[in-house]
Amino acid sequence: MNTDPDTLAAFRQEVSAWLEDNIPEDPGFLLPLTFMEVGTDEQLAFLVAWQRKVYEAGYLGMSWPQEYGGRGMPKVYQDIVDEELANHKAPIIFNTIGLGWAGPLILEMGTEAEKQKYIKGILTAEDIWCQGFSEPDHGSDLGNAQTRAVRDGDEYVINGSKIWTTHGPYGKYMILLARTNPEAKSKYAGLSFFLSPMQAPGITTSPIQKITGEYGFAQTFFDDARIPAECLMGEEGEGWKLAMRTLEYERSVEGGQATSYCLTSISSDDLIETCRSIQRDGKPLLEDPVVQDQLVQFILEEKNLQLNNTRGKLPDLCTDYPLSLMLSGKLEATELCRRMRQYAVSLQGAKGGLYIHDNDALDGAIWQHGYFNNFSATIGGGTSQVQTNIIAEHALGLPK
Amino acid sequence: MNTDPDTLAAFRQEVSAWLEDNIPEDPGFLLPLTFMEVGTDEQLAFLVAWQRKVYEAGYLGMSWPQEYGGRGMPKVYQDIVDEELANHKAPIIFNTIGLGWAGPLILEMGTEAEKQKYIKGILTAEDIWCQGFSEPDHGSDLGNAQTRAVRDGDEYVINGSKIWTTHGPYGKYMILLARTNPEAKSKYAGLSFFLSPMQAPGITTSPIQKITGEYGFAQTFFDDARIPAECLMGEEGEGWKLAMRTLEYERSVEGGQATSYCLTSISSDDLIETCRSIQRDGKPLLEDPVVQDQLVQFILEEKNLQLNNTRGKLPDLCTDYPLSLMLSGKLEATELCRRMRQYAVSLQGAKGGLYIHDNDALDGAIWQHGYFNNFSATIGGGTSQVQTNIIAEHALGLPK
Amino acid sequence: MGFVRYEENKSYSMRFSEEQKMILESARSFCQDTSSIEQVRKLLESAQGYEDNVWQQLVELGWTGIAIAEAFGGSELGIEAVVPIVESMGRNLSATPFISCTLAAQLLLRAASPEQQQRWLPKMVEGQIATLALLDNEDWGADNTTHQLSDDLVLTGEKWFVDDAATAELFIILTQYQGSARFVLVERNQLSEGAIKAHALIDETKRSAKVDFTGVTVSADAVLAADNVEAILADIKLIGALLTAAEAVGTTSSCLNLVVDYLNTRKQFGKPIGSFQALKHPSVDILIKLEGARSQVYHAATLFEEGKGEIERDLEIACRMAKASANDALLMAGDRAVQFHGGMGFTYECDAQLYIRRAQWSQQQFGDSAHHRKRLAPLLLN
Amino acid sequence: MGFVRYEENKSYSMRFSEEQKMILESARSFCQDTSSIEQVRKLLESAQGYEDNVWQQLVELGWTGIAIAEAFGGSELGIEAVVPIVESMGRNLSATPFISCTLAAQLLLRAASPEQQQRWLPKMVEGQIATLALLDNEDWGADNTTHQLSDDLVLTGEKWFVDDAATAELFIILTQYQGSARFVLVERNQLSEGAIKAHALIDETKRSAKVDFTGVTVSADAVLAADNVEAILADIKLIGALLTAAEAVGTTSSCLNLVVDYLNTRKQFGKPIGSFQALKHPSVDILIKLEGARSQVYHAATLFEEGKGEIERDLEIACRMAKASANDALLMAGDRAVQFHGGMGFTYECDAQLYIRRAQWSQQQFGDSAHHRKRLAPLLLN
Repeated sequence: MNTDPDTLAAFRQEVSAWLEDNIPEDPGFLLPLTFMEVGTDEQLAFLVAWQRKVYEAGYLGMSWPQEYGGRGMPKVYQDIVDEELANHKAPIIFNTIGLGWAGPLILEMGTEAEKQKYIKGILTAEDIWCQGFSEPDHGSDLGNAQTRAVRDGDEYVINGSKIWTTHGPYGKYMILLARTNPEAKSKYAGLSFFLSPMQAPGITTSPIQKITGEYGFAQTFFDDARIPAECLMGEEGEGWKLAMRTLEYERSVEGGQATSYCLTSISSDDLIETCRSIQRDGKPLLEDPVVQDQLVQFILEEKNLQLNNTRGKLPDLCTDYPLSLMLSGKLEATELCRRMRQYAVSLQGAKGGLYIHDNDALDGAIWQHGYFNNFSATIGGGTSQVQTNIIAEHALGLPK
Repeated sequence: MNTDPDTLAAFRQEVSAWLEDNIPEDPGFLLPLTFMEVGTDEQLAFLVAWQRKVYEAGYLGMSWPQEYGGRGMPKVYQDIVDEELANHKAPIIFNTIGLGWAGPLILEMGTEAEKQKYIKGILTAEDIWCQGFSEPDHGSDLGNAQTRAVRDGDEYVINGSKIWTTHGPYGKYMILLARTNPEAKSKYAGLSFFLSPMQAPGITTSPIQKITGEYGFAQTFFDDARIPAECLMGEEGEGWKLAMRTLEYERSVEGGQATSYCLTSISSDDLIETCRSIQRDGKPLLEDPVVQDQLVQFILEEKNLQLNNTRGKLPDLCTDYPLSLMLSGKLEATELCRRMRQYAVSLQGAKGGLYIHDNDALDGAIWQHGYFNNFSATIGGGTSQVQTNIIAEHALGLPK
Repeated sequence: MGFVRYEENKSYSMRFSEEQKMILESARSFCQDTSSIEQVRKLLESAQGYEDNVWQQLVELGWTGIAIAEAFGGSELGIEAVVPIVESMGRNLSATPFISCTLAAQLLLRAASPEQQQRWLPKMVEGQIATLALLDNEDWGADNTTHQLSDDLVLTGEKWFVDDAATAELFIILTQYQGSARFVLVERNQLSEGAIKAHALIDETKRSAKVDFTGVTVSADAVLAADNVEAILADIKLIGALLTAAEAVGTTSSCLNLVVDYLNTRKQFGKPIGSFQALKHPSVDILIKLEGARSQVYHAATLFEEGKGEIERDLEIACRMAKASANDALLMAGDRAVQFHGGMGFTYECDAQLYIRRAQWSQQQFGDSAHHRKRLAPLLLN
Repeated sequence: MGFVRYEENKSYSMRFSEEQKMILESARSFCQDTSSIEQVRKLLESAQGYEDNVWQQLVELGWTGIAIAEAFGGSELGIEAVVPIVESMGRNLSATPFISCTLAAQLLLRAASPEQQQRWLPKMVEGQIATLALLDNEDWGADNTTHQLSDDLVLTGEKWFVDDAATAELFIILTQYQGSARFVLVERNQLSEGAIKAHALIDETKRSAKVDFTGVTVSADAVLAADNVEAILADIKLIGALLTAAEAVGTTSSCLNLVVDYLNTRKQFGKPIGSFQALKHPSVDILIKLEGARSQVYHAATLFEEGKGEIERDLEIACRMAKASANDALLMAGDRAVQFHGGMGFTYECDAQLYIRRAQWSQQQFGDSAHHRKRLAPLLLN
């Protein structure tokens, strides 16, 4: 497939035109900024329809093989789509656990049967996926997962509980990490990986109310739940390996994701606009030199991140600490976001005290809401404090 | 002695007038801002003369007993003198180890003979004192001191080494912590406390060049050094107790110090003046709103400290964390100083690159010099990191 | 080596009388009894945000009259006596219209004629709820109002952030009358149907509303006597800043306790997480900010007592520093409380959410930190 | 849960050619060989601050001509080829007049007539040392100069912070001539006795001087041809900022290595101190600042290549961001290096002092961080 600049430019034009015609109108309720924020049925219905529309237009899973529902095109096409989705501030493509984690894993490590069974439903949003890694008592310590899976004839019997199950109540399948052998020589070797149905008997979910007041996560309970034995992916004992591979898709931009567009970014551009619209001492806040100084610093840090991303692809410029850019991206991005959002709330004058259901709230209280939601990013997937340890130990070589 | 407000006000007047007449002129060489910075003979001679002059005027050791050379007056008189010394930015009273640590300890815990022998010389600056607590390999861990003192007839034989000996090369006496019993049941119980001469055979000092390029500290070596047995203060094994009591004088403003005026403070007032005198973009830097914002923040933090000091005397307002104000004062003050000084260097435009021997340096490069010297305060007496642990564990009750 | 001494030649007065101590102890136990965390959560969804019987008890303790002259039935103490009460309320996230009523009373004491005072203050001592309606929009830095009182005494315009409007009987409105700023009184029964629209606040323990006064006709004696409205307004904003700061100091303290308890309880990697310096040292930072803010608050309270209500330069500095310090302390405490609770911290069920929400609300009452630093600059740097 | 993606629709170009890679490798090994820490310390008290034979080797490597046109004997590469050299020098605290000479050459390339270029640039390629004399005082923000060239071509005034003046043969001076700014050339032998007074710099590896040009008469062809002096000056200051940033990035990196080595070696309380998060986490902060600054520097270098020397808005932004980032990285690294070495860190003997001193010097070359943020504001916010 052609990837010369002119062809790509024409393709970008085409996508942009399609988006202008097809991005849905404001539905009148709060749209999730990230896939983790889907908390109501109306949000879900809206996002399912939107994902399907994008898929049917040919703009999703573009680099996935045609025989399973993809388009078999070079990845650069999907990158262009993702960039244009961002440029147009399109609604998110929400089925992220499927598109970004389960899908790439199945395509890379799965059997032919698994590919046939699962891939297309991920793309069409017919099958919503959720993730079952974390457990209530072992937040930062995945290897210690205690949910048990015991083989019983053609089934596994599952007992235990998983937490932070995004899309739990809507999920058709779960990528599930469970312990098949408590006596294994290492705790890691006792883990297995399942592509588990969510509708099996004995599986229930209980929604978790978030700090924002909304829903979007669940706790999943397994109470003698029985799932078919063929749900085991790979062999027993390979769970840790498969889970780690999955997390690599999460951490890297360069995985096999069907799309990497899973959030509507709020960036320093929006912060600038916010400062233009707020009055303080009778003038737009953007004219305040102290505010300007802080905004410039945020823009600079944001640009650092973007440039680090580019530099990470030039190994000759990464010889000092070869792992540092790869390991520090999540920490920097999520912490910068947190600081920017907290700052944006502080700028709003009395309106900073308003919240999402107030019509007078600035931009629908996007900053307040975004600040709170952002904790899922500085806590989930390894807290910022744990991330910093990892960077210290693996990039700098400091002792544990 | 009268302490009614009118009497005290009149006394303050008198002191102020005396200082105006008697503060020496700028000697043309850099004067130490703290007692730890005395590094040349000319500085020493200047400061000895100044201390003696203050003593002879009756303004030093005012609350110490008359029979040993003090004035036997209420402490408030010394407080007034100290405040006026600060107001007049007088040269420091430099013999701090004697005036602030050894003196109060001897007056509180010493024998009559020790009081007779040592107190007056401390006040007159005839006897310069130094401190021998820290050792090269146990910076933050005093209890682990390894310098040995072995009783041999009427003498103790000392072997080992002490570091960060302020005034080491000029010292007549040292307060020395040494191990008399390596087999004691706890490491603390094996320590003893000596009022040791510095001129004994086998004691040598080697000056340490500081980060500033100057001298002021020494390493002290004991090589079969012999000191009279009566130099032992208290009993063998009481060293830890006496050392801890000494450190309390250091940490508290309320000790029995002959003066608490031991440094010329550089405060936010000076920082404001500096900003007034620097040009940036053709205008005084003090007019820059971003600079103003930062200066206000520094002034606020400085005031926090001062107010904390006042509040620390009102136990009804310290019920939440009774130890926190006492434990956190050093950390806050020294870290605020560091940040203020570093900031002041950054403000100077190209002049920030000049150093103390350059006639064009701003205020004799007091900020550059002060910034570097300030590390002795954030490192010495327990690094800021160790101080923070102490506060966390003792004021907040967090685990070790 | 190692100690640094700050010059102590300036006056940094702080006192705490036996009377204040008794008030503080009484307020702490009252708030503990009436505002447990379960009670706070129960009130989150209620319309008025507090319970009438708690307010009644508070009235009986004499606190609604504590800073009102004896002539009107009060105890004739000053703001220095209000501070320990508000701090205690903050500590327990106790929600009552106490701050609104205190500010309204302080305004009447400064701006109303003796007759106007005699008409309203005794009722307020007895617990009638009054509140201020100052803002036209989000800009508490603006020095004018678009609200109008016509020559024939009809009001036009809405006010934002009218705290406790849902139960207020008396509204004191900042308006423009014949070309200059004035305060005017409106009673609840003068409002038209639907005039009060509750704000959806980020802090669910607090209540505030947008109130439309358009069309209300007032009588001449509803216009407050004072014509030095800007000066009085400036005073009231400083008192408001101080009381919010005092409240925030109390809140920060209980937020820090929540964090410390969790760090001592929760284990990861086989240790209580409080043993990790990455959590321990920021907790100390919160403590240090809290202690500084608390000192500023009680220093300002002391200056109120010394000045007998007059607000001079030193007191203005103290109020602004108190508010800036308290904002920063509570913002950090709320933010870290969520983060340090890990996954739990992200849930509504975890109490950390109450604190981070309060922090966002609190910083915006009577000015955020940047605002106060900006106002402090000319006071400190010239 | 957990990943955040930034929009990537804008161009953030960065390239690193085989040629640049070779230059970087060559520069790194040259600086390692010629500027060990022992060598650096040996030079601290020397008058000229570098060794002639090292400079000679550097000339032989062709670096003095690397960004000079082939017509004058150079390699006709751009600033993008200078950056890896300067970064390597920073890494080893290598002190030579390389930056001074590079900036002087860039100025001549922009401001001198072909004849003037032909006269000077070939000599500079061969290693003759030239330097700039721009500042009248500490204020690099000022947009005018008090230095004067009279109608009869006599200079009046001194210049501050003339780097490497001790060995410079050629000085390029910013002056006022007939009411507008001009650059004028002065040769060393024109200076009067004692005209050069060395500054006592905080960074003892660097050399700079106050130079008094008063009374020097110049010939007409010593006045540089260009009359768009402000524009050229702005360009040169941006190049200066970028080169100082590149140098600071190298220095930060070796400072961080010093810290990491110590944290891995030094034990307290029975553990390597690097296992304490209170030291470990700030080390990561330094790393993150360093990585950001490094990206900014190589992005700016790439834009130089793309623009073929033209400095447009994007490149101005890149240079300023590079300098602001590099300042902050090195300042933090130097400060923490001293602190984390504990008592040792307070000694002159510990290498941390070299870095904290360099940090103070470096931030003030061509603008501190606050200065660049102030200049960035109108570029980014309008």
